[in-house]
Amino acid sequence: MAEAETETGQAPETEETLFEAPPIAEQERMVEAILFASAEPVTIKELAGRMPHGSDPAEAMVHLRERYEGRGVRLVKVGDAWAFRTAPDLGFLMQKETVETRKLSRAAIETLAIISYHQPVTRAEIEEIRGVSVSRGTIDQLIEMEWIRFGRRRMTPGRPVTFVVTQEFLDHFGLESARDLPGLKELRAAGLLDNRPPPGQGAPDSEEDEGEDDQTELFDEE
Amino acid sequence: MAEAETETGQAPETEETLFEAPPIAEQERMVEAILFASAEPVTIKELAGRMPHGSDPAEAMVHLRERYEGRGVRLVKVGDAWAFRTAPDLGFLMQKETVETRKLSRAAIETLAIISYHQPVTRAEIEEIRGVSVSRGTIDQLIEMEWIRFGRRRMTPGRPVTFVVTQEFLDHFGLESARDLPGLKELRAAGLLDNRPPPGQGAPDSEEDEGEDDQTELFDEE
Amino acid sequence: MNDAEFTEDTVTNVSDRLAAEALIVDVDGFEGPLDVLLTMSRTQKVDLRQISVLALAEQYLAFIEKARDLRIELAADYLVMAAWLAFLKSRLLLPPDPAEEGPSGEELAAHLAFQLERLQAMRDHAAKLMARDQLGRDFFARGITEDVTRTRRVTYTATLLDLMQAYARIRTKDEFRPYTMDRDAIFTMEEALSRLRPLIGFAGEWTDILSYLPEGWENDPARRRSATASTFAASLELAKEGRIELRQGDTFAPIQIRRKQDG
Repeated sequence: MAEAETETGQAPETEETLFEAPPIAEQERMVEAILFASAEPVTIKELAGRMPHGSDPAEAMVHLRERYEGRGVRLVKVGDAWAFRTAPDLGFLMQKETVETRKLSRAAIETLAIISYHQPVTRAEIEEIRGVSVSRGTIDQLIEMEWIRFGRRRMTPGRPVTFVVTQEFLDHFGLESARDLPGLKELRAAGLLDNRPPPGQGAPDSEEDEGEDDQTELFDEE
Repeated sequence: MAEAETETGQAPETEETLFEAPPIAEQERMVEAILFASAEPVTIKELAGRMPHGSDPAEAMVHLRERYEGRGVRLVKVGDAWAFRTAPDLGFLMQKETVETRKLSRAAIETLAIISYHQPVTRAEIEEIRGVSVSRGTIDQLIEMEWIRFGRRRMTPGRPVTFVVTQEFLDHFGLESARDLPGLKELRAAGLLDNRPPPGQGAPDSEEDEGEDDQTELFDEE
Repeated sequence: MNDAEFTEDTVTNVSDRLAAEALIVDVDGFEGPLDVLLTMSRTQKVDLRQISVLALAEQYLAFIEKARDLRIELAADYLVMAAWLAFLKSRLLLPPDPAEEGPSGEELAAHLAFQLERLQAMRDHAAKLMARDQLGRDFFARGITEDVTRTRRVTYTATLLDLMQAYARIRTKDEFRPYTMDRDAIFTMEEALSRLRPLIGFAGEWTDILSYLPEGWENDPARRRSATASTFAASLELAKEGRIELRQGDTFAPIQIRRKQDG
């Protein structure tokens, strides 16, 4: 730094007092660097101890604080010490969100399918159709995804809640209404049903119609 | 955010996108906050990944760098990343922060210099230049310090591994890239970075060319 | 000096020399032969490109002699270098033999000078590198870092196809069986044969083969078609065996079979 060179050659004992304090702008730089590099907040006293003799870190701090006003980092007082901190409004930059998209589990997609084709449908009905019990987590997940919601209670003993699909569900799957979901006939035509009619159950055509009737019936029930 | 107010009535075509990138001053604050928060250099790509969609961290960086010119901390480029570092002229204030680094042996320093100037360089080449074999410990130490790493294998018989310097090396020595090594141009001009085989061994011309190509490639790559 | 022998040694010992790292002795802080040569070349106080390799060789050989007198154990590469330098010296002193193959003494000397110059350059630049401002010594990184908290959000998705397939799966679950060719409307020839064989004994009169169709296969068109075909094929088989006779009165007329009269 500049201060040493100008004074060299003076008497050693007077040297200290003859050292002029660095200009305040320079002191500001010093405070800035020390605060930046310190692992902990730094007190004015510590700053004074580290800066050249005669420095006024408190005054430098005032200037520095002004300089950082409105910046991405701010000079904040922590107890009686000072530190740089990220501006609070930028805290969101300090977290990085990674979004991972996973396929719905088979249980969830089946439950969702049943709800969409049979809505409004009670949990007991879902279980009956699936043939296995439906875990609370599966229902919760679908509710959380906002793909299903509670419908009206069924007017049967126990008044069970029903589930229906939401507008978000329709939006996601590009449907105008749940009735637009393809029936079994279309599913088969699209090759999605690779089953055959059970032996002795007549012509395939009639069975398919039956399936559609089933569905219509369910919807009418509402 | 402030962008809405300042931009209203301005250019209608930019208003079309619902989520406009924040104004550049705001982006500058964001870059400042992110870089301040990190001890490690941060790449433009990482910045872009953390900033709002449509941000241009490279441009914000230009402004930010200007802002910190002559300050107690500086914005420095390290490889393809950026970091805040205290101004080197204030190092004398930082005794408290100084970390005692393991003193490198002369062999390690020479090996490091050879790797940085000749990279990518094989162990046999290092030994050829130093005139003594390089002990495993020397290489290991430099790798452990994360100053060197393995580069691509050389496409010569035996496919020997090469060594190159790392971003940490650049960061440690305040280099923007390996091209900024002191005196690199002069060394190359003087032919002192040539891999000249001893006379009577192989075809010197072709081998020399190969060696040079290799190096040029690497430096261009960065 | 035996020139030829030294040439051989030089070539074959390069790799040996490189492998002999553990044997390097520290003589007056010298790490190795090139190192020693470099130090000696400096005493000539001339540009490395103009050093007298001859003088250098003499100095080095004198150094080795002295070390031997002092009973300092020298690493192999010191001695290899000494031998090589002695060879080089002889090459430089004697007039070149035009019949001799290989590089000239001047070429070898030039290469040695290049090596020394390169090593010196690396030393100088190593010093320059280390003299640079260093992180953690002259300039510093952020002391209080804020780690980026990484949150991982998992979203689930499904396609309409997934939905429909799931529904189809449930609706057809009871009917599900591993995929096989649909054969329920197929009456195989083996089945027809085993049906016909026991019956044929009673077929004394010409009988329409359609009367042999199994029960329940007469009405459904697909089943009827299959049963007719297999029964016909089975009757051909039996005719071949000589068990029955076969006749058809006209095109598309009923096909009739009867037991072979003399069978």
